[in-house]
Amino acid sequence: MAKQHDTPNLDQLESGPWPSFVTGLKRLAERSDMIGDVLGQLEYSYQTRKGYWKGGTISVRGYGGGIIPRFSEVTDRFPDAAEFHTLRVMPAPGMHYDTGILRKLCDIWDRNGSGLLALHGQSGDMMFQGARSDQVQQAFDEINELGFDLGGAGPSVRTSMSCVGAARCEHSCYSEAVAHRKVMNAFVDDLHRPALPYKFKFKFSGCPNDCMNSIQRADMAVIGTWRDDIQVKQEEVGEFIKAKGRQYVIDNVVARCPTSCITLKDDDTLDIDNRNCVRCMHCINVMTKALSPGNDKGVTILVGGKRTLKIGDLFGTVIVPFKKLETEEDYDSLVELAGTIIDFWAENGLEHERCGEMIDRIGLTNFLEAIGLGVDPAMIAHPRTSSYVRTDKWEEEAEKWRMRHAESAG
Amino acid sequence: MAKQHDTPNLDQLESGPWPSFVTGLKRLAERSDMIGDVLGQLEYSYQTRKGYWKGGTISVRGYGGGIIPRFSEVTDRFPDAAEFHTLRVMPAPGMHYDTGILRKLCDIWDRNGSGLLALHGQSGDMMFQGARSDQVQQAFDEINELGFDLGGAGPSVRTSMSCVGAARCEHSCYSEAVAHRKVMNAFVDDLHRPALPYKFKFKFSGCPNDCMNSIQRADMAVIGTWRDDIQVKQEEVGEFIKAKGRQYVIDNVVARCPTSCITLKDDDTLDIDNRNCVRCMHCINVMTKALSPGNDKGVTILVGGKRTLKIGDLFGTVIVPFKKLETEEDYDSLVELAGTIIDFWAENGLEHERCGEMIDRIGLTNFLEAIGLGVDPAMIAHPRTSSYVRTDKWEEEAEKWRMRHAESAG
Amino acid sequence: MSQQQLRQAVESGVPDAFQYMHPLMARNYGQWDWHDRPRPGVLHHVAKSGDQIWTVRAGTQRQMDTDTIRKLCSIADEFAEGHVRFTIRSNIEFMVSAAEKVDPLIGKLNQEGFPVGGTGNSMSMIAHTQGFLHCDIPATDASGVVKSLMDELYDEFVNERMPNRVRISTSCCQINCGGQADIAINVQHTKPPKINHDLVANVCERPSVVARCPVAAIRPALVNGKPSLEVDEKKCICCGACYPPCPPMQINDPEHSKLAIWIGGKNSNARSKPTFQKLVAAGLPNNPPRWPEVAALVKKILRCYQEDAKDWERVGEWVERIGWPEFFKKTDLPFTRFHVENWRGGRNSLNASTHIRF
Amino acid sequence: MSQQQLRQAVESGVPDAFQYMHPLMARNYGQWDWHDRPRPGVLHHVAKSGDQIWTVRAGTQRQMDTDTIRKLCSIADEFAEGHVRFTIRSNIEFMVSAAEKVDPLIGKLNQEGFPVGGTGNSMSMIAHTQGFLHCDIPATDASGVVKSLMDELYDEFVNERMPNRVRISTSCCQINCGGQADIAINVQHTKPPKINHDLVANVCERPSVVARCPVAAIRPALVNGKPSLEVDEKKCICCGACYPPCPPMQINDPEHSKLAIWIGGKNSNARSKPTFQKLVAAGLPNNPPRWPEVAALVKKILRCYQEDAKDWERVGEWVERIGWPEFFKKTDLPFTRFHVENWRGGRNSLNASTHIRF
Ligand code: SRM
Ligand code: SRM
Ligand code: SRM
Ligand code: SRM
Ligand code: SF4
Ligand code: SF4
Ligand code: SF4
Ligand code: SF4
Ligand code: SF4
Ligand code: SF4
Ligand code: SF4
Ligand code: SF4
Repeated sequence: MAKQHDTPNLDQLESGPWPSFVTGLKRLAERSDMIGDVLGQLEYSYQTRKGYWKGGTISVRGYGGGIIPRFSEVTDRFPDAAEFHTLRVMPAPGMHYDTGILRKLCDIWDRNGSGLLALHGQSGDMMFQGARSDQVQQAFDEINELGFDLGGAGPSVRTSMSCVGAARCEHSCYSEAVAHRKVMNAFVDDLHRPALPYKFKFKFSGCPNDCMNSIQRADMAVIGTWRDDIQVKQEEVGEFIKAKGRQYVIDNVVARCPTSCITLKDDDTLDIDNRNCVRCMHCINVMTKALSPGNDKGVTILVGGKRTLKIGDLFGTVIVPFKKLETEEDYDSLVELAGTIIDFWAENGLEHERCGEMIDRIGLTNFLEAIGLGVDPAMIAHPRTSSYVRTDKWEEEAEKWRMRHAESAG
Repeated sequence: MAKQHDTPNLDQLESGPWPSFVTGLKRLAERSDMIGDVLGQLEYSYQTRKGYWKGGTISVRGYGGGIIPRFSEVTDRFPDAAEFHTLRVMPAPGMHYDTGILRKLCDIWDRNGSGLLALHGQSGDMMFQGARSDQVQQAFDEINELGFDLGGAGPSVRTSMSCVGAARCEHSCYSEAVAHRKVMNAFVDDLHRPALPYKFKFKFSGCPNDCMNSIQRADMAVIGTWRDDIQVKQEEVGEFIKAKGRQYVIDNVVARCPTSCITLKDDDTLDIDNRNCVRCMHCINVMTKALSPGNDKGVTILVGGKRTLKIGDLFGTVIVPFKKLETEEDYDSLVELAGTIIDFWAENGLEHERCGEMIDRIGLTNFLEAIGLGVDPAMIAHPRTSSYVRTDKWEEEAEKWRMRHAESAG
Repeated sequence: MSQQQLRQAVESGVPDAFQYMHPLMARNYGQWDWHDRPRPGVLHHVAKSGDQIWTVRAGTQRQMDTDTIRKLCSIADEFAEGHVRFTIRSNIEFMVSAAEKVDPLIGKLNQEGFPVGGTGNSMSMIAHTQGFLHCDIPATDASGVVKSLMDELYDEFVNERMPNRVRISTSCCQINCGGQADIAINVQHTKPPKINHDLVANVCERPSVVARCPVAAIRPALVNGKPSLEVDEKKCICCGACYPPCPPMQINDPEHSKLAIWIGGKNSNARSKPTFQKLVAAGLPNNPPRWPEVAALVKKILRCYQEDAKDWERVGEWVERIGWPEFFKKTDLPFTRFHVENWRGGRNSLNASTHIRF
Repeated sequence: MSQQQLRQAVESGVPDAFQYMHPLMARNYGQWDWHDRPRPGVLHHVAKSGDQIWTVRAGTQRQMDTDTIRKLCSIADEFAEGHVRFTIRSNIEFMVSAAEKVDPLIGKLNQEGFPVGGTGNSMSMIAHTQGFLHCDIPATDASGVVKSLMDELYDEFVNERMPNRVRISTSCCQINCGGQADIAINVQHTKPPKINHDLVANVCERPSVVARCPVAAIRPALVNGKPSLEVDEKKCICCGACYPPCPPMQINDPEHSKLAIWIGGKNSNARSKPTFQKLVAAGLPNNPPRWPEVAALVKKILRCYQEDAKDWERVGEWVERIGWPEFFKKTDLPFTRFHVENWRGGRNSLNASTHIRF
């Protein structure tokens, strides 16, 4: 019953120590003709060094996105690969599973698809790869019954990712899992019915190590940080020095601090000039037991990160230097901010223009003004160097700053 | 005889400890009606906060530039300020004078002008300020007889500057005075007869301290440097430590090296990882007696520096990482390079487009190719981050590099 | 269709994480104190409560058949308390509540062919994309490239012997779904798209294709009397951005779609600010099934980094310290005009100083 | 005209420096070994030959009447071996061959009203431009601004008590003949040019004016039937670049041409690479004859720098170390939208990291 093609190129990818996807595909091919022909087409791609899929439009009832449709361009050779769609399904924040739920998902997929499952896509989806058009709805329905929902595709809010964070990481500065879910679930409509200028991605990292690469890959990055002093356990500093030596601490901690604000004193204690600390995490990373983020925790929010198209890669840029994220109101205001940003971009972004590209086009300050945020020196690396600026309203703007400062002081 | 206006504003500038230009002008006004009215006009400017000069065209026989013509717009009030032109005259490199020559220049200027002399302009000219149109030629002739020549104005090669350098400074890495004169005097035609797209400035600094601000103010900056090791007199290091203490050396030398390549050893000697030294000069600046530039001296050449108009301030950018400047041939090839650059720019620059703006427009690599220089990683801070580049000719270009390296190795 | 089939989707969005979390993690949520790494592939976290958890990280092929996933589930049930999680790099993590459980778990994983590693200063799994297997625009494969490289670099996954973590990404077209990375292997097309004029009229919305081109090289045109597109081949930078919205703009080419290597991308804020990766080599052949030229160069760069960088220095930080001229010397890579940025703002990357190493 | 008057210029170019150089300098040309600064305003250089030379640096008003210059010559003849040189900052330097000659020379200079200083970690003379005295486009004066500020900052010229040298520049219009500096005081217009349409037709070459505008805000237009120009006032950034080629584009305004303060320009390569100066304050009134608002702010910034910077830190290096938020806090300056770069490449100056000081 297994559909077999000669796959001399792919066969070579079965050797070697790393787990082989080819072996898995061959196993599936024994029961799935679709995968048999997909393997054949893949081998053909290897030989001709060209791809043979084309897109199309497929979705489930009520939704516009979430499925990546694939139709083969070489059905004459590989008729059973004619349709090979992917369902993008959002896992729980932090990609936690128990084996029960994983097995149930596998069962559904064996019944209603190819049995090929990618864990996970670069945006964080479970990717159920290989459904015919007539399988898609049923597969979705069963997955949905388990409490999972489709992720994003097309010009929509996209699937989000959050780091393991508070679940296991001592660096975590907020509840990534809660923020992730609260924010995303406030935008299910924008997620399922693509109607935005282009994609919009949230990513949540618990601390500036940014294990989710959010600065470069998220339209809105929420990154944990703190405002007060690094917590130092001086006894543990002593222990660390006993184990590793002073020189190790000097070379790997003191000398590596980007603002040179940490020093090792003669009595083997660490001294940190916290006003100068930029919360880079490095010293904490090295001395996990002795040092920890401060107690007054919260998040920094950056917008506009993305990859290459069309004006070149963009980093996110700070728009909220610090925000507490503890109470319901805190979460609500985070959702509100995200909504304001998406709304403004939805109205002002050009077709296929990411939020960061729009900001680049209209200018950060106009964007901030539009979404109702005041400027702050924490948003810049340094003030302008170009004198080409019109400063008619200098006094007015200066007054805004003074007012905001009087408020926050008062 | 003295022409007097009330100058209540200017009078206030006669008090205070700094030498007052007003006092000087008033002194001149006693014998020069022109200066009398210029003072009046200046006071008027102070009162109305507006300037009242306009330009025009004046030159000396055979030349097109070198004079900045000024005609008053308020001759009704200040008729004797009607004409107030400036002769730009190039001093010797390093702005050396003996009192004899200075006095002669003063005498000429008292006879043929206002007696107001600015030493020096920001481009390095002696500025003889205040000649009527009918005085200009005679003043020039007499100055020229003394061996001085007009500097630049208009779209031409401009007056150059070189630091005191080898004449008094131990950091000097080449003969600034000689290079300055050789280069400039190869372009007298381009200096005196404005026919270039815009101005072109050379500046010569003997070392990376760049006392001539050449990186930001010269279309072509010639800056001394060295290729071998910093010269260290360890005895003097010892003396320095004796005088200032170890901590001083650690805080002010070791900790300030931009590449952390200098260390103080336990035996009070300094150790420099010269391959990592970027010739920033700092350690040498601090320890003038113990440290000096290496012996294998030469220059780094940067092009394209300038101020604001029209695309914003530009730094010069390295186009020749290192060049010896010792033999006649070395100087000749420097002049030749300058000529090639000016010729290419003269043909390809737009009207009022500085060389650096042209490079920004056409791209550094096209410029380098046009003037016959190969690319080198020393010309960049880091390689490209944008994938928007067409690399058809990769192998060909790689081959160029390999050939150049085989040559320089062989 | 029956009523039952017309089920309405429950727009449940993202599920709650706590229901699937290992109970020890849920119990100590937000209360972790410190961690260390007892051996490569194993993390040991201690909570303020005194609770401890050991995590064993194993590599997977990401694109898995359900049997492989079930096998992982069985391992989890037998050796690891029935919970797993996945990392951003498609590694699977098993959490156990006692140190003694670690070794048997590792033994089992290895026996079943799952490498344990990817933690700390190792080279973790390569960020994986779709390629020939599923995408509609790839110039090369993803799964095969990843498998080949991970085979070659296996030892760097199971050991922690790099100066700091090494993150590699690949992207199978110039859209670059793979992220910025310490080392990125990206497609670089070298010829303008060949236009299949017969198809343009039918499948492409011309204005939106025109709008996609970053250098405005595309014009609407009439070809053989039919509406089509025209590319100014001198302007075209061969980025392939026109291909996704208009497949008749055939950019992929077995010969001329090359691979390029970029280094020094960094996402974390540790020590230095995040940085974009920089081009170091291009023109590498797209050579399935094992892309030997790419693998050789990646290994060479890694070797230089390993030998020369200081502890905690990421690839980009290392090169910043030694200087780019030295990098090209050490790796013996040619430096060409293509290395010099000519995209917008490019002048910021020129050397506007005399800081030079000789 | 007589034959004699029709003298042909001798295109002698730059004269030879050695003829005017102090003989000790000429003799030891290129052979200097080290130097120190015995006191503010005095440099002591020692040649490899053992020869020594003392340099006394004095401030001048730059725009001097010949009598002042002759006075300086007399001082040089009587106290300083008949040679002088000038620095890039219009200071005069007297060189003497013996230590004993230094004090009398200083005494004489002080007596004649020339301050001795400007060396080492002092604040040297301000880079001087033309202003109302001679230029055709100034919005403010130069000589007066310089004189006022040097009066205020006199003590910083004659003492060496700054962390490192301080270089100040002023520019009397937005063309900025004054260079990049530790502190720069520049004109910043705030209203688009008012066009004197009657004059445009006669005096301006319209295409070249149009071409000068950095934001393409100028269009040729017919006004009252005569060829003139039109400015798109929404686009115009009030840079004044159109004014020099076309004086009817009246940009200068007693009220709306304001002053702005920029800090952190650095030309030297010492330690850090050269940097451009950054805007810190604008909207300051153009207030002759002594510009008190400007002087007060410059002093405030200098005071903060003096108190807080480490030895050898230039103004810009100091701020980089403490961070810009701290700078605005310390100086109590408002931070506004205008501080955020919006010129080309501006995104390079945004904070693309979580590196923040709280
Ligand atoms: C599946 C996935 C790669 C993977 O194997 O993991 C993927 C695959 C595709 N990406 Fe992606 N992108 C995937 C994550 C990313 C990421 C990473 C991320 O999200 O963190 C990026 C970079 C971050 C960003 O958003 O900029 C990314 C940047 C792009 C872009 C360029 C966007 C840009 O503004 O530059 C495109 C092009 C577009 O959208 O027009 C694109 C488009 C595509 C398309 C839809 C190509 C197309 O137009 O048909 C690919 C579908 C492949 C397929 O057949 O399934 N993909 N793509 C990832 C999504 C899986 C998931 O849902 O979990
Ligand atoms: C006199 C002087 C200022 C001073 O008092 O020292 C000066 C004065 C003028 N400069 Fe300048 N510049 C002077 C040095 C500079 C410098 C500094 C330098 O050379 O190192 C610069 C910055 C460096 C540079 O070249 O970019 C400078 C950048 C400009 C510019 C802008 C050039 C640009 O590309 O951005 C202009 C505008 C222009 O040329 O169109 C300009 C134009 C002018 C004009 C000619 C204005 C005009 O269009 O009428 C001024 C004539 C004033 C007058 O009445 O004498 N001046 N100008 C300096 C020349 C004296 C001398 O010959 O020694
Ligand atoms: C599990 C994971 C998060 C998740 O929810 O999936 C994770 C988990 C941890 N990261 Fe991470 N990081 C994870 C991806 C990342 C990424 C993203 C990536 O790999 O693409 C980054 C950014 C990389 C970059 O800059 O491009 C990242 C940058 C860091 C850093 C900063 C390293 C640096 O010096 O630049 C640390 C700090 C450290 O190593 O001590 C860190 C530290 C950690 C710690 C030690 C945090 C903790 O205390 O638990 C965790 C164990 C790390 C280890 O492997 O030894 N994590 N970490 C991700 C594992 C990926 C994998 O399977 O390899
Ligand atoms: C005389 C002069 C050159 C000339 O031919 O005119 C000169 C002379 C010296 N400079 Fe300079 N510099 C002179 C203008 C400059 C400038 C340009 C400027 O002032 O606009 C700079 C660049 C400033 C900038 O970065 O914007 C300059 C940056 C330096 C530096 C680097 C300082 C730093 O740390 O950034 C040094 C090194 C040092 O201070 O030891 C230096 C060092 C020196 C030394 C010590 C060199 C030596 O061994 O003789 C000379 C005495 C300096 C002193 O004043 O203590 N010189 N020096 C200039 C005096 C100007 C004045 O009257 O104030
Ligand atoms: S981003 Fe920070 S909090 Fe989250 S897993 Fe990484 S190190 Fe932990
Ligand atoms: S977190 Fe970073 S900046 Fe702060 S003290 Fe530690 S190493 Fe320094
Ligand atoms: S640039 Fe260098 S050589 Fe020239 S005077 Fe300054 S310190 Fe001396
Ligand atoms: S010259 Fe600069 S880079 Fe070189 S050793 Fe001295 S301080 Fe370091
Ligand atoms: S990088 Fe390109 S080819 Fe690869 S998955 Fe992303 S869009 Fe498809
Ligand atoms: S490949 Fe890129 S540059 Fe060329 S036409 Fe297409 S979109 Fe434009
Ligand atoms: S800055 Fe402007 S006003 Fe002042 S001298 Fe230069 S061109 Fe003239
Ligand atoms: S002031 Fe500047 S921006 Fe405005 S019209 Fe004139 S040149 Fe253009």
